[in-house]
Amino acid sequence: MTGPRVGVYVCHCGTNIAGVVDVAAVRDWALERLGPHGVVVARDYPFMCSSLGQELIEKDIAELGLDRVVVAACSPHMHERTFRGACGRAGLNPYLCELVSIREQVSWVHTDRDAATRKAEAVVAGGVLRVREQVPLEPLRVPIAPATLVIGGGIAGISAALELADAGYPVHLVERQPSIGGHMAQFDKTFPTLDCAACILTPRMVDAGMHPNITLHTWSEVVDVSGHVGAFSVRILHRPRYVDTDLCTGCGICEEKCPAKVVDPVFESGIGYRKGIYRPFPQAVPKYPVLDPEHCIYFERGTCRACEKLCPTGAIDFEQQPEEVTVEVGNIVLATGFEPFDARRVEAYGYGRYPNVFTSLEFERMSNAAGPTGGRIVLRDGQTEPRSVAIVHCVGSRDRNFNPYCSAICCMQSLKVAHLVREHTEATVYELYIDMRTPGKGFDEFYQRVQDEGTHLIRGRVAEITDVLRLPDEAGEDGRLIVQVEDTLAGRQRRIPVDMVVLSVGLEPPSDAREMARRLGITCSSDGWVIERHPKLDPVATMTDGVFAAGCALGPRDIPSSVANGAAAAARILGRISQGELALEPIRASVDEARCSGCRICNDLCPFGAISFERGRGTEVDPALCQGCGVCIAACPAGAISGTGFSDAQILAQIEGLLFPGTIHPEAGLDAVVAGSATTPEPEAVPA
Amino acid sequence: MTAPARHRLAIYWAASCGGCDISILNLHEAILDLAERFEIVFWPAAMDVKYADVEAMPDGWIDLTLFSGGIRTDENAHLARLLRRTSRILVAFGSCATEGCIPGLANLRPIEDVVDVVLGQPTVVDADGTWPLMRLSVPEGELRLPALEPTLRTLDQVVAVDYRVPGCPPESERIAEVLGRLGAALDGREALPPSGAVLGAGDSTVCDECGRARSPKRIDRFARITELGSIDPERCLLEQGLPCNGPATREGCGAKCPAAGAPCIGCYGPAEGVVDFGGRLLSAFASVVDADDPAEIDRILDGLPDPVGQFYRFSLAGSLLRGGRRAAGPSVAAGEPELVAAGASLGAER
Amino acid sequence: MTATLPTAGRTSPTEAAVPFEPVIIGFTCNWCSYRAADLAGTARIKYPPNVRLIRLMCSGRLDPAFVLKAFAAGADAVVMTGCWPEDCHYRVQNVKALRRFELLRRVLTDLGIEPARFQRVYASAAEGQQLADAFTRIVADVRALGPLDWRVDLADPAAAADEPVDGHEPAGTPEAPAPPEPAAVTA
Amino acid sequence: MSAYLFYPGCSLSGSAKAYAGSLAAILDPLGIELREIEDWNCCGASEYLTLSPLGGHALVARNLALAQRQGDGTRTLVAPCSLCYVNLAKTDRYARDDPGLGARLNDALGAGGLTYEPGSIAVRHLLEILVDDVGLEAIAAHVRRPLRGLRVVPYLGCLVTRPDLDRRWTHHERPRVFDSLLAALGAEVVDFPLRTACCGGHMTQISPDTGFTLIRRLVDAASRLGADLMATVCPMCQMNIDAYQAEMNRHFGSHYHMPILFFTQLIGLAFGSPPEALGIGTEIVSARAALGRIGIEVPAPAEPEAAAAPARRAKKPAGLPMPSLGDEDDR
Repeated sequence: MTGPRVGVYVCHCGTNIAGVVDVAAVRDWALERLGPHGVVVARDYPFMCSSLGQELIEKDIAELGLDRVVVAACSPHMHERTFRGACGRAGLNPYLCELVSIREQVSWVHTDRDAATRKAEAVVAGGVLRVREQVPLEPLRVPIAPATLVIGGGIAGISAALELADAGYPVHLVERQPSIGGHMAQFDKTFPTLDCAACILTPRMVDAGMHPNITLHTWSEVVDVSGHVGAFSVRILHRPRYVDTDLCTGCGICEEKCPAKVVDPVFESGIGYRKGIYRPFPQAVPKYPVLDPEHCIYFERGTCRACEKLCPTGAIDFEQQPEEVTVEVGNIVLATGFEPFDARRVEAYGYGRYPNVFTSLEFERMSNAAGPTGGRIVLRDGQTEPRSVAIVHCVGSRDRNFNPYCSAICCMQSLKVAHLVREHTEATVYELYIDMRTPGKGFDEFYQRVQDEGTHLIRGRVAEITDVLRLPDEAGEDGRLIVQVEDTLAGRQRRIPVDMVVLSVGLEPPSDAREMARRLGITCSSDGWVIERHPKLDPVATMTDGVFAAGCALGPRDIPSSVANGAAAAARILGRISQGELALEPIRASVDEARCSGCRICNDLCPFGAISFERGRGTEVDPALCQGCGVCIAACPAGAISGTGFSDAQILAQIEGLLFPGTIHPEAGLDAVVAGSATTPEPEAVPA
Repeated sequence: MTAPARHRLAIYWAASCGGCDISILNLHEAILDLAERFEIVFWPAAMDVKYADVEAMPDGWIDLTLFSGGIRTDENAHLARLLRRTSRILVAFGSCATEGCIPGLANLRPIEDVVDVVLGQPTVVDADGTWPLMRLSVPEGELRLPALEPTLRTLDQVVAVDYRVPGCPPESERIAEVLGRLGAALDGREALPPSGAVLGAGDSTVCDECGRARSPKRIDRFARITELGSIDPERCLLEQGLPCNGPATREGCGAKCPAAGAPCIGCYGPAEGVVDFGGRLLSAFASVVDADDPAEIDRILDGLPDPVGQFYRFSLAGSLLRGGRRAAGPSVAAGEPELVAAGASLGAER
Repeated sequence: MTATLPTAGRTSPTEAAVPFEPVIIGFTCNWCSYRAADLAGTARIKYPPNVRLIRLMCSGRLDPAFVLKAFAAGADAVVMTGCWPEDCHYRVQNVKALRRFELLRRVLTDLGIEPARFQRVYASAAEGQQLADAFTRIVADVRALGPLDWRVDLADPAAAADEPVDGHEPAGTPEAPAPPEPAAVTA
Repeated sequence: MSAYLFYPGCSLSGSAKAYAGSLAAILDPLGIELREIEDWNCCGASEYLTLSPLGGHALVARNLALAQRQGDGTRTLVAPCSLCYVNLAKTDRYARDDPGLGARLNDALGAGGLTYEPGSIAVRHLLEILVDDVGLEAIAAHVRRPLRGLRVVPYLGCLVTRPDLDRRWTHHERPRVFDSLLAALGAEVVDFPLRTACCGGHMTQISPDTGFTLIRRLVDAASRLGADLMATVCPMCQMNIDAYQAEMNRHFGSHYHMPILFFTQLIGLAFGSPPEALGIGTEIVSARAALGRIGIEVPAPAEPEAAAAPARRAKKPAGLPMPSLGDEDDR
């Protein structure tokens, strides 16, 4: 009679594991105590993931006839593939290899050497007992649809879409605003080169708009995503534009003649106006305007229809209804970007109360030649040029009251603001910063340049912006904004009277980011940014296969990074589409027909619709739809549903292993009680 | 070799109500076939054979033993070991022997509490506080009452068991089927069933035999049968709010209870391969509770006032935990040294 | 004879001077809490070594039998961890886990297992610190409760039997499941 | 009638007698019953906790323990003084967060036969009771003599919204709810940027120049905004601005005259109580002229009138659109 032959390999990971866990002890323990459970060889090695480490396993499989392998090293999310690959090369079914974590879950989180070693032994025992119950598996192969969905038409989304489309594959680009372009379209200059944002962005927008492989869905929302990698089905809602795009030529007469003028909180950041029917900006792609029914005189009062009367092609259609389309795609790129931090939340800075406190986005529009002031830097009165300007960094960022993270782009943006103020006005400029973060190509040189231009750099977190005088006779304060700050380099409090304050607001995830993440089955950090599959090695993939992310959806980043992300996501997808099919982890549920009684407990439990029931035929799980969560397995009262990769037998065995005699406390006690027990109590190192 | 005309059969009852024996008698005329095919060498419920006679039997002398009842006393344990030694095939027969059944519910409490309820608080007038006399010397020698063990164990927790026949009691027609099959195997006409097999029942659950119509499950309340105005004769009882254990209970009884409008109480034990009947059933029930927020879930679960009774009525002693915590610790009986046998409880005997 | 009841006079002879270190089995979700545990490691956040983790694909995979098994095999407590409600990788499956948790907890309570021995913790993939904090708290809770002492050798009923079974030839066909004695030691 | 445990604190029988008197006058109409903790002691003011944390917390914990023992069917303890409120809340919170501290405090309390279970008493400021439990609508319903035309500065001081140990406030720098309360009385509420700014605390004793500078900042800002008087919820703030205003004027050679009243006094006035029953007239910087302007006669010795308030601010000129502030009622 032969049982499984298991090899155990304990990795030192340099000192990462061996510094805390006594790896030799774990090795010896495994051979001695787990020998009766099939362990025929146990080794330790400095770096199991090295080619030499892998060869060790391959050699043992060949020479010792191993048919199960347990590697005790790092997290399976790190190297499971590596070791499965090694087993595969040696002719062992890769799924008969179990990687158990004694690094992330033992050596890196514990300090007591004895206790950590004991736990590592238990973890190894869990792996050995579990892998004994594992059966050979084959990856599932599914076809992959060639089209890709890109959500978000900012620079990251546009970049991803163009890369995919240029390679010859169809793309659906969804944007909720009337035009693609995103925040970049609002900017005047880009740091540190001071290129004109529009000059570099609009050609890409036009390319995307004209590309035969790109279908634009602007003024639209993704309302539902179902299916799985290779075969997602996506419902997109087209909100009514009230403009027939087949007829509209984009001439702009409607916008010109529309009598309704409203503050534009989106594109103009609330500092300028738009019409009731409008294109957010002249270079908008697509060129068609949208009619905003909330600010349309006809929709409000029932009369007007000026646009309709004056449209030369009769393109205005007040009867237009929302429309839903469904597209089938193989992969998804999430590029939903950011929203600026709401500066009103920092009450001490008085945004919303003091007219001459602006946000950096307001400033972007103000300095933009196409913006509401035609590029003039003026106070809220629309006339007066400021004689002094304070730029406050880290508004809403690096602040435990708001967002703990650094918004990454604001230091450079603030320096750009300082430069633009100096360029356009005679004003004295103060930069009030905590730390100056300029770690990009040409960034620090730009910082130097702004210093040389005479900007006053004051290191200190601004406490307050006020118009209240501390002393009535204090010079120069009356009628101005006073910036109260501790100048940490000079070591004193300062009150700096200025005419204008620009708040460098941080970046936040869009308010509906979590909802979108849920729709896609991906996870966000507590801050709301999408979590990468691996922050360093897989920075544009998400936890859900087939869903990628790019740009600020992943966290604050600048334009070059967003463009690179978009291209990287596209490259990942192109690699898969070109294969034609995908190999998926074979973690699936299946029903044993003989044991299913048709009780129908499971029928409503699958959110992916993988479970079907037909009288006479019984219950079935569709492996193409099954995502492997295992809810139905645990729910089946007859035990008729089983799951590959995470079977009851495997998990029960692992529990037993994790509580292996000798690794838990009551062992000594219980053995003492049971007279004549065959087991000799292990001399136990009790964790401190 | 020639097959003996009649195989030797023993039928024993340990901690059992005798219902299993009655179910055998309920074979009616078929009992004559039994008598024809088997020579009954030991059946305390029906005939007089002394333990000494059994003790004198050679190893494996009995061809087949049907052992009903759980192991409650040292006498039960002794007979279990004795019959294991003397039997070729030992069958755990009925719910008590396979999973503890109703007597197993005593494992919720320490045995001292059980003794106190039975003897300390008698339901008859007992002014003197009568207590069993554990030993009595008579001219023929010393008489001794069996001592209680700290917990009730199933047969396979004490000795190795070849086959299990579930049911409280096993249905007579299924008994006939089991005896027929094992008889044929003993004759050499058929192969023995695989070791450890469950006989006299199917692999699926009661729902397979139940004629009621079923829909996808969503439970918004659990009710007692008395709380329902009327019961739809066609529709699944669980869907009507009755906590019916049928979905998790092994098929074999013919779904008699649900057919009569009473929810299945689970006497046939878990389906094939299920590790813990109660855990599995509670998982199934909870999975289809139609609520997402904890307060509402709580409200619905309040409809199951005695979850342990619901899920472990028959299977507690045979479950993963084998009983409640107060009965679980290592026990050294105090007070009456002989009434309760010293020794560990639950799984301590390793 | 007086009716002195055989009262429970149980004392554990194990009440030795060894400080009690609970062992806790934690079930994790592959997408959130397992990654949170990885993150705790990567960030070198410390928590007591008493918690041993099992990875499931979803907390909805958690079969109550796993919890019962853990207690029976010697765990002092069990922690079910998973995605925050609304944040389930499988959309809504953690809710099924929640329903089972609530019912299983009632059963365990009736079996005499304190609620603190079966807890649930939410942790997103980013919440390594929160997960470590929760483990630290739970270890302290359980340490205060003391050992559960519920080791039952269930995997192997034959091994629990008090009669050596090796001598007994099992009835039945040879291809039948072998008696669950530890597999033969090879080479 | 809602009953609360009540910790008056020392000021209410000293410098803030007017607070105590006016509070007593409005309890009935508001449907509030305050049950004073028997044998309460000093809260330690601002010094003791800094000098001796354990001693300071023990001193406060005795009051919490007394409140817990007294019970009276409620677990809410109301403090009218902002400093008392923060000290009581702080000890409870710290003892909750640090069981070690809780145990040490109970050791100390044990000596006096007392015990306190952290978290068993909810400490709240009087203002919170009025706006949360009584509610602005109920207060407005009792107004008989609206304070129409009276320009009032809502001055909360630093401690009511900070550190906000139990996270009951959403806006800590610029809360609006005190404005809403004064508006419910009919007063014209000045948008006061310094509503949670420092009154100087004990600085007048330690560093008079600093203390007077802080007092002057408040009084000057209130005067510039054309306020008739300031309203406060804190005895310390009231004392600094009222009792030290003259000294501050001497220090700077200035001539401010900015009366400050407790909010309970203004509520009482609006409810129609006679000014003298509310302790009005006992303030040092007289509110007589200010109240006289809206027709409330305060029978008290006349005081030389201060210069008229400066002209009100001019309207903002039109220009670029302003962001809206939103949620004005949100606290």
